[in-house]
Amino acid sequence: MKARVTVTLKNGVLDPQGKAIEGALRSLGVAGVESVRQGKVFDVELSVKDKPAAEAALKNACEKLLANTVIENYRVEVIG
Amino acid sequence: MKARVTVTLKNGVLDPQGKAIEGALRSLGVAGVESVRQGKVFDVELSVKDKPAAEAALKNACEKLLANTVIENYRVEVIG
Amino acid sequence: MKSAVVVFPGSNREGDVARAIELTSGRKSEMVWHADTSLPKGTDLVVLPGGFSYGDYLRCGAIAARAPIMDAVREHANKGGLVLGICNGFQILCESGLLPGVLARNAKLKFMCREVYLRIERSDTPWSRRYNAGAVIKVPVAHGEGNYLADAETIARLEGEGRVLFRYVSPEGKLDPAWNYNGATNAIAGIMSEKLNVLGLMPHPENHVDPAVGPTDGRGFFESIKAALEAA
Amino acid sequence: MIRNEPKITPELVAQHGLKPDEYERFRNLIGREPSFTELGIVSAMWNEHCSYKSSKVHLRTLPVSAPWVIQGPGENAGVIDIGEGLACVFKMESHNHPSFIEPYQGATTGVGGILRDVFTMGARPVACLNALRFGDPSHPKTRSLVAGVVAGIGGYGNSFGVPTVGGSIGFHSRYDGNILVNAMAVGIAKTDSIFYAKASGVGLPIVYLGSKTGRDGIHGATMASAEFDENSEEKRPTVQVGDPFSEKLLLEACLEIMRKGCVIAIQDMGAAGLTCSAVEMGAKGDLGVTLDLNKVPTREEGMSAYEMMLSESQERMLMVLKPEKEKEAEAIFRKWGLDFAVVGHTTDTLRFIVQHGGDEMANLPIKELGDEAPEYKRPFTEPKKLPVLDPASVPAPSSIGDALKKLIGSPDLCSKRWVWEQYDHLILNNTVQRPGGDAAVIRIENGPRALAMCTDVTPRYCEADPFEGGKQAVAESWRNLTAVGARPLAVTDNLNFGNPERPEIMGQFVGCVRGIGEACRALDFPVVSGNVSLYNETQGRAILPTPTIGGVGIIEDLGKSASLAFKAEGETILLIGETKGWLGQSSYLATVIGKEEGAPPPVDLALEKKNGDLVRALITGKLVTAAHDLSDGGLLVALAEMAMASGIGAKLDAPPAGLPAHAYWFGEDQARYVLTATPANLAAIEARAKATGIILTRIGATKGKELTLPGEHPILVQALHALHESWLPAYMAGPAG
Ligand SMILES: Nc1ncnc2c1ncn2[C@@H]1O[C@H](COP(=O)(O)OP(=O)(O)O)[C@@H](O)[C@H]1O
Ligand SMILES: [Mg+2]
Repeated sequence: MKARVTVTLKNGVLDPQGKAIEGALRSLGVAGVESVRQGKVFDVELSVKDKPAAEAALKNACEKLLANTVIENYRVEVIG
Repeated sequence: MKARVTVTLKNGVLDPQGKAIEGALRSLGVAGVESVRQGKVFDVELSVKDKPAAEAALKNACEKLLANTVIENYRVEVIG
Repeated sequence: MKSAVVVFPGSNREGDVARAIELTSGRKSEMVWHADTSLPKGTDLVVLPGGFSYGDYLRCGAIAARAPIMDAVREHANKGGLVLGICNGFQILCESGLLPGVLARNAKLKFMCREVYLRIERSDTPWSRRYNAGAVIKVPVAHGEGNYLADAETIARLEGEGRVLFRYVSPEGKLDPAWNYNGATNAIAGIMSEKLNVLGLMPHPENHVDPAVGPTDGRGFFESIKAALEAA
Repeated sequence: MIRNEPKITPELVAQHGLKPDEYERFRNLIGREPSFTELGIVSAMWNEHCSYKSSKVHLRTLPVSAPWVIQGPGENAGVIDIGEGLACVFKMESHNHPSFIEPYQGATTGVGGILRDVFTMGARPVACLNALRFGDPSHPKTRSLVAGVVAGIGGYGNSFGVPTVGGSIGFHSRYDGNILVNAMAVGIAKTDSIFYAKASGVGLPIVYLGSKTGRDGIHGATMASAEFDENSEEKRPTVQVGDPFSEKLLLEACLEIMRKGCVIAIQDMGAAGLTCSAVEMGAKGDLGVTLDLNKVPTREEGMSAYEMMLSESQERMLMVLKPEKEKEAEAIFRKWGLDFAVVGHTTDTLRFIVQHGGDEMANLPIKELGDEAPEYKRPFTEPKKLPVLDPASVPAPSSIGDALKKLIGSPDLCSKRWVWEQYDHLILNNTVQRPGGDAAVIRIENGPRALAMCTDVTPRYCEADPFEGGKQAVAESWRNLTAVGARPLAVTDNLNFGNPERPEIMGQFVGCVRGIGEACRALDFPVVSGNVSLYNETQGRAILPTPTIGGVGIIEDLGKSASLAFKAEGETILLIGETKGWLGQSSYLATVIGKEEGAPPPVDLALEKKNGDLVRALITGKLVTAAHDLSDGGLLVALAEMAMASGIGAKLDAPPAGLPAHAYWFGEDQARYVLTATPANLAAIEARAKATGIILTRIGATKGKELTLPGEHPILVQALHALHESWLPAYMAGPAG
């Protein structure tokens, strides 16, 4: 099965990289950008056969490693 | 408007990060993970009012900065 | 003084710190492999050295923080043993929960190797007894992600409990954004655990200990640790 | 039976960069039509990058030996004896084309490749350097190329854990479409455990180690040998991604199995990966090689033999192991988390056989693949000599001070701190002289001995007079090493030129190589390794001829070395060498007047040797307090650099009568150094100079916080410093492009 995990910064956590990208976009003349926050995606291939098992494995992966839950949220999406 | 830009590695491009994460998940005993490829997301707030304008601005941002089109693909999704 | 330096795949300053310890204490350190599950018997000091453990892929220090040896390190810390994390080691300590907060990308987003000035906030710790409180030392940094961040509550607690040991300052010892190169909250360069026995810092005192190579402001740091262990 | 699909057509041959006569040569050699895989193999082996077909005849003229040379050109890196049972292993290599297409990854893989060359020979890398050339700062691409390349060099070296301690960086519109990224690595090994590519023993397993093979950089080597055209930015997927983490593991694993005595032969997979490495191992050992590609660890599905043979995936090695040690070696590699697979064996047939999926995909004579590669004596034209400029004919500046400010704040002469602060230059705790001086100095083990190293070339000189320019690049490198008190030992070179099929370009190449050869012979400074990068041109516009020289020298006692900073006030400033005020092709002419004209300064090699030997003797005799060689910008720029490094100023005497002031202060006459000395040592120094017939002049004294020149407003050192430091950060803060 294929799945996508998205990890984003919690609200209120500073994101210097996002800020810098914002500034860079502005100086490149890309109009209309108010704010940018950067996160990560993980495209995962799983050997498990059903959706609940995949979701459970990925939740486990997020809690154990993929996200730093002090500052990050995660979302798991099994694509099929 | 809010939008999400997802930047992922092109097929076949080596992903050292994904490879290391794969190995770590395996040694943490997270079962069933076959492969991991890492990408980025950018959550963007835009001051433009309509969807086509937002899409155009973000495509421009990707080509100029957010994605390294030599090795990465990008996808723009305007959420509303 | 018996020190153990933990080597993760991708660590690269383990030799520098072991050399600094030997130069200042006369004692060799033992190198401990990340896949081991126990520390050498009688270890007083555990060092998590600088480098790019696991390539710093995912998040700096994240994968190393979950390595098999880390349970033993945690146990050592819980018993009050000294644990020192330098640079990547600091990142690993934060990722493992032994210290609060995170080390984000430098404000200017670039890797930076240069000398910085650090103010030593207190001298009554195992890490700083050979310095006077308020003293300013010059040591190098070499990192891309050393911008210390934590929520307001955590920062207030760290400050309130006197757990900030090092701050980036001007050569005169003044707080000044121009000298806080990585943009760290409150110019924090190093923090300690509640019992002061776990220290994480971004700069590399181990690279300023040898008069044959350069300045020696970092010697006092290692001499402090030695003195603390001898006194214990 | 060889599988023969697709059919070889003239178009396919051309796409592989083979000329029709080269293809004929190959067909005759094997006596039949080649298979597709074989065509791929020969295109990789016979392209310019791997075969040196245009340069070989000229490279043979370079001096490559000296009593201290253990291994000259021809192996992964050069090896010199540095005494006490240790050897220095070093080489420089270009990654120009990939870095233009993808600056970050191009630069990382360049650094990764050169590090691999060094540790393949059994050395632990101790330092990296780099020589970079970019287009005009105003060119829309320049800023992002600089940002990407510098971040990439740092990104790899910092993570790998080797200090990047020196180099050079310059800008010129002639690099607008072809930047140069030359990376140099220096390592230390024991003289009795150096490893080579040459296999020995029949029937021994050939082992593949490191990362898995993907479709990276297929035809990378061919790309490195092809002129750019407008579409070249679309050849994108051929760039490789570097993985410094894996390389660090590969380093530790390789050194460990070498220590344990497991290795018979070792070769890294660089350009044209498995093909070049396997052929070289066999050919050097007079052995055949059979590979079974089914055993090759791959990270992508369905890779063909052709793709596997041409893949340039990084962080891979090929080895012949002692059979009885194979298990031990495998365990070490597994411990480091690396792939380990027996992919073939040596034979006594002298054939290079590639099997895949039960089919034979290639069966070629192994020695001929290298030995019978085409070799060209390409026609060349002698460059026209340019007139010698009369210093008096070169306009004077509004003021000497303003000209100095313009020079030290210019792209070429400004401080490169913005660059080297992104490199970890302190790791390993042996960096005695950091970036910013004449040569970097790296302590050997626990001292007191040290290695000095630098990279140099003045492309403007090479363009104006390739022969003198080639000499000058070597002389400047020798001088930089001398200025820190080192005894220069040997060089590596990286010869970057345009299209050798054009006689004028070939003329530049031939001239520079002759100049380098002559200088290396005269200075006893042999070439032990190097790299040639040709076809650096876009739409018929070539780069400036840029033969980068990487020099290495030895300091026997760090207590007897020198740095360029003024040490104290009240010391006498001495100038060694003769000042005629040579302004042709000078930085003054280019930067202040805006012209690149005239003949470049000639290099008198006998004088270089004499003057340098005296400087070194004065340094090791502890008679001088600071030393700096003179190069771009001449005397006043050198003095300003010494002042800025220390914050101490100087009061300088008037120029000698008969010489225009700007020619005195900014002339680029060669074989010169500035020294400082305490008054107590002056007599001894002057006596030594006199005894050897060397021109030595007292030109002023260190004093205060300003540079004071007769008839000029005093120039605050702090103000100079601010200007010197500001250009690059300000430029890089400009809009991304
Ligand atoms: N790309 C670079 N990487 C590292 N160091 C550099 C780089 N460019 C310049 N430097 C350092 O800046 C200093 C001045 O460079 P350069 O003008 O080329 O010196 P020199 O004239 O003595 O050859 C040297 O110490 C050099 O090592
Ligand atoms: Mg110099």
